[in-house]
Amino acid sequence: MKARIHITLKQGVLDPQGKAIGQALEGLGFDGIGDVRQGKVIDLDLAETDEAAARAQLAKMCEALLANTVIENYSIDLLTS
Amino acid sequence: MKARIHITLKQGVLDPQGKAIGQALEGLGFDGIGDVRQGKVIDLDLAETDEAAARAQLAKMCEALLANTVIENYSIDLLTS
Amino acid sequence: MKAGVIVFPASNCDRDAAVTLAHVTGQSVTMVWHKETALPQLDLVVIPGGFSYGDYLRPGAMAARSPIMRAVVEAAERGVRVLGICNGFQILTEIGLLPGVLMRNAGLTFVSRTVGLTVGTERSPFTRRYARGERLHVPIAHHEGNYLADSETLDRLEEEDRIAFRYTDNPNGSARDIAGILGADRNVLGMMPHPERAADAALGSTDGWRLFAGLVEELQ
Amino acid sequence: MSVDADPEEELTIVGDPSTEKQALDHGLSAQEFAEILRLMNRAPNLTELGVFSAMWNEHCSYKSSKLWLRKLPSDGRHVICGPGENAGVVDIGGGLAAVFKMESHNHPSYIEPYQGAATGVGGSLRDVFTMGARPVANVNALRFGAPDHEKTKHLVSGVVAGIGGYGNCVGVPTIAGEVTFHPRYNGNILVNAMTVGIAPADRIFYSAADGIGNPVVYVGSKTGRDGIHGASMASAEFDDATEEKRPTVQVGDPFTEKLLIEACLELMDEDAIIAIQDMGAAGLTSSSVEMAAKGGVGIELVLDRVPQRETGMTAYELMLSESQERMLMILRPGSEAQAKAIFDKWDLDFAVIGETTDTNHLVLIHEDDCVGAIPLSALADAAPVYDRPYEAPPALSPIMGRDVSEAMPADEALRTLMASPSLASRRWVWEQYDNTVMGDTLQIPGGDAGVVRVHGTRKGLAVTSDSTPRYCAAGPLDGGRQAVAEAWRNLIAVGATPLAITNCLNFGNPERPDVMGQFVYCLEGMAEAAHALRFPVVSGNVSLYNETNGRSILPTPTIGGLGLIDDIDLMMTLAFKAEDEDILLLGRTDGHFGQSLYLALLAGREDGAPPPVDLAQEARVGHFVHRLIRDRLVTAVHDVSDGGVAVAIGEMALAGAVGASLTPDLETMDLPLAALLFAEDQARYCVTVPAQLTETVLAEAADEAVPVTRLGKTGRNSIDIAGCASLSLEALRASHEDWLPKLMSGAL
Ligand SMILES: Nc1ncnc2c1ncn2[C@@H]1O[C@H](COP(=O)(O)OP(=O)(O)O)[C@@H](O)[C@H]1O
Ligand SMILES: [Mg+2]
Repeated sequence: MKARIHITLKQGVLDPQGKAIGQALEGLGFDGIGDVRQGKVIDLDLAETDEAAARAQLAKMCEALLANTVIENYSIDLLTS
Repeated sequence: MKARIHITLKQGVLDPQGKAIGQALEGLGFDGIGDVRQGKVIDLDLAETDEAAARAQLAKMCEALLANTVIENYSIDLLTS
Repeated sequence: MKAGVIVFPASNCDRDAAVTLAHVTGQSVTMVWHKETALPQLDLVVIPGGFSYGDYLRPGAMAARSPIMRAVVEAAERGVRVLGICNGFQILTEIGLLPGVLMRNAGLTFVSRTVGLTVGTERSPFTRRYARGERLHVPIAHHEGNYLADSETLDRLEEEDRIAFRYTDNPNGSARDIAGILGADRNVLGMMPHPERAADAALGSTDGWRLFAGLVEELQ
Repeated sequence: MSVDADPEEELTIVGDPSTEKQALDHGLSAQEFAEILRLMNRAPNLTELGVFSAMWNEHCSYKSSKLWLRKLPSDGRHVICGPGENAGVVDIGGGLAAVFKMESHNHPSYIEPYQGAATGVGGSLRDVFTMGARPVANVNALRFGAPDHEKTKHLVSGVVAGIGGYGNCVGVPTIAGEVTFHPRYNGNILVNAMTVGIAPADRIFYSAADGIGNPVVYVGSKTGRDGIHGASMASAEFDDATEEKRPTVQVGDPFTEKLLIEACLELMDEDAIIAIQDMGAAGLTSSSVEMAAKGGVGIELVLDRVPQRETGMTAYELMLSESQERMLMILRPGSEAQAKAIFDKWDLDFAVIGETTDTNHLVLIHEDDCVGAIPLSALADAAPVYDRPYEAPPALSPIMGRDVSEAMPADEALRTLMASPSLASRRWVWEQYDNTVMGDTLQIPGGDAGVVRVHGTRKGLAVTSDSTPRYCAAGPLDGGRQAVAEAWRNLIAVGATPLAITNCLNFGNPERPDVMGQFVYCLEGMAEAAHALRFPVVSGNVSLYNETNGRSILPTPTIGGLGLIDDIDLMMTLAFKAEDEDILLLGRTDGHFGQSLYLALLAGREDGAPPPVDLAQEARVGHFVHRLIRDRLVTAVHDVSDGGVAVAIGEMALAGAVGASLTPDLETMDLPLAALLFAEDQARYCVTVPAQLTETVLAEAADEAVPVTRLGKTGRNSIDIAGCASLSLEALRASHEDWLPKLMSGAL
């Protein structure tokens, strides 16, 4: 099974990269840009075929390693192909 | 309008960060993990309200700054709320 | 020789480059602010090391799009010598003056150490004072120095004798041990090692000095 | 204090009075709340209570430590500014001053190692450039739990990446530090970051406001809801529930910091700034209160004018936010436009948010209401000071050479020690730090002290950080002395004149008499050593409540030492330089094994009294070594510390890629071989001397009553010990270098 995990900074947590990207885009002449936030996306292949089990396993991975939930949120999408 | 852009390494481009994540997960005892790839996700607020125009603007941003198309692909999602 | 150093927000080797250039040329060095749109009359433009724009998004990505870089590209096309060191090399690849990209180091960590280099070619204004195959010791300090290009590009660089420096003990995973490459017209050099940190006997190595001295000589 | 303009009488202060319960929730005690009621003559509203809690918090008020900090000597010939400002300042001649400071960022680094450590570096940098100095060197002292503890690897990699990520980006070389592993840090790591800067000696900027009606200016990043309880968190004990509470940790923005450094230094070249202060713990509260209180003026802030990153922020949040990369300044009236132009150029926020007043009050305006008015004397001078009860630490007996049986052959012991978590090479750490940016680094990590040239001169600044926590735990008095003495010794060893120290006092819960005893005795030891060695303490920081589930860390007073090398040609290094030179041990060896690494690693014993520190002897031997370096009589110098003489020789040999043959005359010394090689007696140095100069050195040592032991000669590719054991440098180097990379790659 293929999975996609998004790890994004929690609301209210400063995102220096997002801020710099927003400014750079404005500098390049793009108009009407509001808030910009940058996060990570992680694509994985899993041997697990059961959806619920896969979801549980991915959540564990996020808690244990992929995200620091003090400042980050994570979300899990399963791409059943 | 809110948009989400994914920037991922092109297939065939080595992704040592993804690989390290995979190894770390295995080290933590997670089984059955195949390929792991890491990319960026950028969330933006746009003033533009027309979908096609927004899409065109975002593609321009990706080409102009957000992605290095020598090694990276980008994809654009519009989140109409 | 009249040399200039471009200053981006969070460039941090701009002063180091200027100090070395002032020593070697015996002339004052012009610091050029990134918001400028034109360059003064210069024989050498240095794009210094550092973390322009914090290395946010990708190292060099935002600096490559700043106003002054258009002028730098034009100058390079006119034959002015352009030297990109570390972040400067990243900027030169981002803007397309040099082929390829600099990826995250293979070991994933920042690497700061003095490395061994071999001189790949003496055929350039930057390397004319070195002998091909000569060994040098020069510091590196970077997180994204892992040079990557497709194999045709790498072959072409080799065929055209454009690999200026190679690592003797590859510290970052760079393809074919590449530490620095020349542009097609040989007047643009991008390199990850810092020759300006190896141009003062008190600091350990003077192997970088001849890079600058060669440029001065060539113009005399 | 003037009472003629009491704003409380003219203004209506909005907001409900706060309750004792709210005060307790803010970490104040019931007595402290009662005292606030008395000082205010009314109950503070919530914003005012927040301001009090921040100012009276351990972190800002030093309420448990103040009494004892006064014991540390802070005067000296070179001292321009001692404790009490953002950083200490010492004269380094030639019209220049060195400005330096150490900061702790322990709790945040445990919760979010990358950002916690990164923002720690940011904080220590700001303390230094606030005073007008360009930062030129960073140092970091790190204490982690046991290497095999489940969290250790994650914490090490995050902290080191964070320190590098911040310091490398701002372009300040990291040139020294230390890393300790010990199970007592399992649940509470320590991250202490030090910065050294250089400023014109006659142009130091201070934080005391001056004048009435002068603009109060905010510059840097915008304010968000970052770490609103940060200052309270830094002083609250951890428990397992903390991990669930998930307090916000701030994210550092080194890019903005770099711009802020450049913009502030540019403005400092103009005559525009009256006073300046970074916004550290308790942000706008502590910066505005401290500036006003020090200057004896009032201050009024219009909080709506504070640049804000988020919408709907309350006065309480604006006052207590700990967003990073912000500064507060009092400008000369009329210089606002000039100042703003500089901050605009660097794309930084600039806002006039208030002015100095003659009310002697902190007055806060938000949305046209007065949301706070507190007499400044109540916030600063009236903050509580506690004389906490303490217990004298138990006296342990020394363990001497004859009490210790040889655990294994000397060569094997040396190899084991140098491959151990305590002594293995830290290269994996320091290679993640840019050591050579700024083009003035003369000694990168790996020697006794880092050295940078003072830009454009022939002078050098040497820096080191030292503490031996296991000594401090076993004997706080000698431990305190030893930490200062080792820092002093490390500076001597590179040819520097030790000038002054900064420090981070990391201890457990001061409300426990045994912990308070450790604190009091360590400080006493530090004070004695600082006096005896003329090594005044000019800045520092206290971090208490470092404990988890009631178990405190090892007492860890980290000493950051600064020294001056007058002529960089006289800088010394520890590497063996040539073959066939004589190796001498300077200083007396009695064979003290208490708390030694030899006992801990090879005999599994962490016991006994730490080695005593004889400060007169320390000074005598150190001054002698200093003279030998000046007279060019020695070619390599290394102080003897953890692991003893054998380890010192091993490090010198590896650094120079030249071996040694040790042939000491043990009979005359009346010492077992292991005691000479591995005991941790203090006040000792190993030096090498070209054979033709040895008689001169021996004669001079005799004149100065400095004990000398001839250890042997340099040469070959191995360390040969007393003709019986031999260890190749190649094998030693592999063991020494491999341990940390293996730990971190999971190969152990
Ligand atoms: N975190 C660190 N950052 C930079 N350098 C470090 C760090 N930890 C250790 N080092 C360097 O490793 C060497 C050995 O450290 P240590 O054993 O503590 O030295 P010493 O015994 O002389 O105090 C020193 O040069 C020190 O500066
Ligand atoms: Mg030492």
